[in-house]
Amino acid sequence: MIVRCRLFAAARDLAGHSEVELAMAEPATIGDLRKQLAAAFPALAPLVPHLMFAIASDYVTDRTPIPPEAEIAGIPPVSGG
Amino acid sequence: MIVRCRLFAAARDLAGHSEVELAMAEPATIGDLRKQLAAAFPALAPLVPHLMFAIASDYVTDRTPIPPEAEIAGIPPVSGG
Amino acid sequence: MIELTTNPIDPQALLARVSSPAAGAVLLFLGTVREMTGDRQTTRLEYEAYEPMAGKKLAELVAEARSRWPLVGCAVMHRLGSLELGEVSVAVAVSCPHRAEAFEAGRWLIDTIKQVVPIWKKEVWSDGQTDWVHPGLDAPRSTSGREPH
Amino acid sequence: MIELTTNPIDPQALLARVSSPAAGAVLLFLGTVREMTGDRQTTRLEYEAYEPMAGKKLAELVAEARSRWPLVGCAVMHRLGSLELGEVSVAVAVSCPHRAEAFEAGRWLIDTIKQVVPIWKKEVWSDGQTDWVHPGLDAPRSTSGREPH
Repeated sequence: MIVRCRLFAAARDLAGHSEVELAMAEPATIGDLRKQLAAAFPALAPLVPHLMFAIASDYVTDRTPIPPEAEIAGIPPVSGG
Repeated sequence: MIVRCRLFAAARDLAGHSEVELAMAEPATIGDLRKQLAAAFPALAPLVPHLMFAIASDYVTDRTPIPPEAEIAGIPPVSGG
Repeated sequence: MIELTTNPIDPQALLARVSSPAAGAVLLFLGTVREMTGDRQTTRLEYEAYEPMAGKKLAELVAEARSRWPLVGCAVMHRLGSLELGEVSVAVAVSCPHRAEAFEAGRWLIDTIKQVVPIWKKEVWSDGQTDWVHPGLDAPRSTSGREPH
Repeated sequence: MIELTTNPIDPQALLARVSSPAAGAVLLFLGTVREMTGDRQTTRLEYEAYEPMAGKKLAELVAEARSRWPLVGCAVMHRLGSLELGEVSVAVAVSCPHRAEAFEAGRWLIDTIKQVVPIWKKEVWSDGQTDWVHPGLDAPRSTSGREPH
């Protein structure tokens, strides 16, 4: 399946895209996405272990399965305030 | 000597005066003033143990001597804020 | 900025006073006139101060706060006289490089102001009774019986 | 009142929103753009958010604060876009019957906002370098070298 993941801040700048698309084998988890992101975007790789992920605006873990058409975001450590 | 003491809030209302004058034997301490205030103003007596005293805008203790012409205030428990 | 005033307190004036590019955190605390205390209803509060001493003590507390925390700005105002429901009785504003210091300094200032500054409030209840508030005394001192004033 | 905005934040609007005769204490926290970080000078900050999630998380935090403390009013605003020195980046206002609750709730809200809400700031230093701020990463990520922008 095609998985789309939004990226922000340094993650976006390092990947060079605010949204990336990855072709993933099903079933896939967020942990699988993390691995493929690092492989597909070497400049992003050092930051990937520090990303949190969200599906539909809720934080999820590496064990969370990725549903079809999921609204996924890769969230580097936040610094609002 | 004549000792003047300002009173505030419930202390003033109970004494009926915003400033009272007491004739005191010298040397006198704040503790002596406390005793004489209770004796001279029976309605104030129940509040007198709870008064703090200040001389020239600084808190003092019962052992503090009263200097001549001192600017003394009897301060019931405060409730600003 | 330390002020005792019978005029309404403008929080914006305190914020303007403490704002600075040297600060990353501004904390403003306002004490306001609350309507209900348990099941008793307040109509208004009347504040009085021993003004020279209150001003001196406030200045001492601000100086102590400045010695304990890296305050960029600090402003304290206390209202005197008659206050309607919802009005601001006391305002404390501090600014600091970081927020932990701002919270600590602001909390210490308002707590200590309430303990040591010679200011008193009188509750004017909706039934017309009035009570000076003197914390630690067993019963409120009703000083005017049931006469509204 | 929860708002993400590219317009300047007006603290008075938050105070008006939380003021109430049911409250005896109002606490306002402002995060502001500080000029110096150690010996580095900031020219401005740029904030970006994952807006749908940031709005949802802010709403969840306000709901949790309301469940933990007796909040009368609660308002949170976060600025996005480019901010000059001294400008307000975040504002949290709470009102409560008593001050202890107001300080606790206000502190918890700003601390938790800074931990979980997907908003990021980029330092634009006076030498033209820029760094996304990502707490916990060893080194700041310089993403634009020395080109001012």
